[in-house]
Amino acid sequence: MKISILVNEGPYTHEASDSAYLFARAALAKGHEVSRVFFYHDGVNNATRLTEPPQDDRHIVDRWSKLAEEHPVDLVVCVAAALRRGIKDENLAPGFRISGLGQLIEAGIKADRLVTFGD
Amino acid sequence: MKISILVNEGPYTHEASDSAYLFARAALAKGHEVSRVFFYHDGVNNATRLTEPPQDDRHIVDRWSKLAEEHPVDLVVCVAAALRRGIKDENLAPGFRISGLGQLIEAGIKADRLVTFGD
Amino acid sequence: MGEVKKFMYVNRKAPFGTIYALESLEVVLIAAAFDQDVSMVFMDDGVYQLKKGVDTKAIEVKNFQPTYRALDDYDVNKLYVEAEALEARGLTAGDLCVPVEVLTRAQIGKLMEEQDILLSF
Amino acid sequence: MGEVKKFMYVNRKAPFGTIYALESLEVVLIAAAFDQDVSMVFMDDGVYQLKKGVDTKAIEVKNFQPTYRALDDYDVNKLYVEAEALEARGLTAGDLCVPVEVLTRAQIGKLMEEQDILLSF
Amino acid sequence: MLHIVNKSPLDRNSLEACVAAAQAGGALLLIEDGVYAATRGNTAATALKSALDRLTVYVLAPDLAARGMSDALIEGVRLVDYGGFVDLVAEHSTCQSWL
Amino acid sequence: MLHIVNKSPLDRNSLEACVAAAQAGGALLLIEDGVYAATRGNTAATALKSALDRLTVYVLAPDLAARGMSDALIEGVRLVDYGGFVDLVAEHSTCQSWL
Repeated sequence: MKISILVNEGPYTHEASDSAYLFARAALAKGHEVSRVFFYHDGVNNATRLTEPPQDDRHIVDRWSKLAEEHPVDLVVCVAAALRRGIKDENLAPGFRISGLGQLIEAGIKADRLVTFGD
Repeated sequence: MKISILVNEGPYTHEASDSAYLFARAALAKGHEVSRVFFYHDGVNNATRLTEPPQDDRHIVDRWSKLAEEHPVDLVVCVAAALRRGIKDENLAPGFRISGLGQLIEAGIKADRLVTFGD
Repeated sequence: MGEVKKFMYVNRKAPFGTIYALESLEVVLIAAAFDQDVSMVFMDDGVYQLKKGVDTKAIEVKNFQPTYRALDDYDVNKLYVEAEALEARGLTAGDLCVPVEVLTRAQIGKLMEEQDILLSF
Repeated sequence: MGEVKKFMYVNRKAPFGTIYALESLEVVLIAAAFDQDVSMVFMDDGVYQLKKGVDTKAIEVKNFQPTYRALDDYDVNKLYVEAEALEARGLTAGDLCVPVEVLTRAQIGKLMEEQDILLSF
Repeated sequence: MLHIVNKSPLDRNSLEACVAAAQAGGALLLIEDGVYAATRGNTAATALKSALDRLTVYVLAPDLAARGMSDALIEGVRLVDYGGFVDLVAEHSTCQSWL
Repeated sequence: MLHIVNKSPLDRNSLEACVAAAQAGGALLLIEDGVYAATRGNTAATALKSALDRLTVYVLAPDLAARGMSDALIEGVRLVDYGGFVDLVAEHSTCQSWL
């Protein structure tokens, strides 16, 4: 089954980002296709390559990048939400791309399921 | 009177940042000293120089920078919260500085009032 | 192409306190270009998004309420508002800036079952 | 130097769902170095921060509960918990990971009046 | 002391928590989405009215106007602008934001 | 359909809103701070029990364990892990997150 995911909150601040990641991993493990993860609202903050969490904590941004490296998961950051929050190509982490809201609607149209994680 | 302010939420996402700014302006207009604004939690996202809001909207980050230019207001971003969220010297807006949580406690000790804006 | 899905946008948050109302509206405007079946639901504090008489000058924030009135131009005209939410807030449909259909929570719950995609903000 | 103020940290949010509990604790640890009069209050969902038996392995998040047990080493030992909050959540002081003083809301409200600085998370 | 509430009373519990703890004679300032608590017909306005016996209640006018609610303010509540907010902070020795 | 609630029932209104709208026969999954609603002694657990007559209620075990609440789960509620969460999404044609 083709599943897309919408992430509305930033890393660390809200569990939404963790839940979305663990859900994506579990879906892939079950043999589903996670075609796209769309980052909106503060969710765009998941895409900054400048994040440096404490050594003993998970690295949320790297985790997403690794997911996109290992699987054909399209990590899309909403351009309008990103500009408002200071996420641009110059601080974008590997595996993410910046694009328009149309990519969210398209994900909704093409996927069998769309699951939202937010606040 | 010496007033310090704590901002716990990011720009645009939550009104806390707007409220804190308008409060700071009003306090200065009344002749009070706004000695320090401390940015914690997602509040550190107020300090990114990469923010680019739509033309017809307020520019929250520039507004803070301008406040610090016009008045001796110390804009301090918590280093631990900032590292977690990808705010570093390389994307720090003018007028802000990155420092430790001790600066918040010190603000509490030295100021006559500490007002918190958050979620 | 040609496939039409039913998209419902569920708004449960007050405007201005957080950005969800504004950014949700931006999604709906984009969605309108995709020729899908679009509807918007306003429940709980979400009904405040439509309260007319907004004046944001003193908080120096953009007033995006006119955009709700422009939705019809984008062929987004299925706007549902929760009856119980209006009542608990002392509001009626006449207090809102656009014409809406007032439904009970249970009716909204039923409509949700008919959707292909639910997006909540 | 020499001036001692009464700092109270008010925690009203559940742990793990958001970062406030963890980052609030980081403030308290730093504050301890300043030789001020420090107390922590746990109200409403904040009482969940102290619920013992935490196991975060399956959500891959750091368990910061041991830090509450270390607070005493930092001379932070005035921990107040709201009685009504415990009761509404089916909890007792025995369910918590550290010794606390249980107070009513009204008693906590009175204590607040005695503070110089209130920080809420 | 000054209590500040910024959440809608029908979405969050912060107003209720504040009123339960606040000592008689204190001040309560409603800002941001908190202003809805002082609007006519809101089911929380009844609770607020009983709080008015013990507390002086203020509403931040800029936030009320932004929400199109200026006409709906309940009686007994005082309007302040940001300057008035600053004065309230100055007049009370401490303030607690009910986040 | 599948309803997902991630907020504590004593802090926010999302569980209440969800249960009022959810049609009989649907599924409800409690995640993140939403898991507290299914713990013994929580005043919201009573409301949840009445919802159990109309809905199948699931709790995300990893979130329950993280909060030290595994022993407090009320009866009639089913535990799932993230794999079970994925299965619930796959089994229901739509899902609504009550943010």
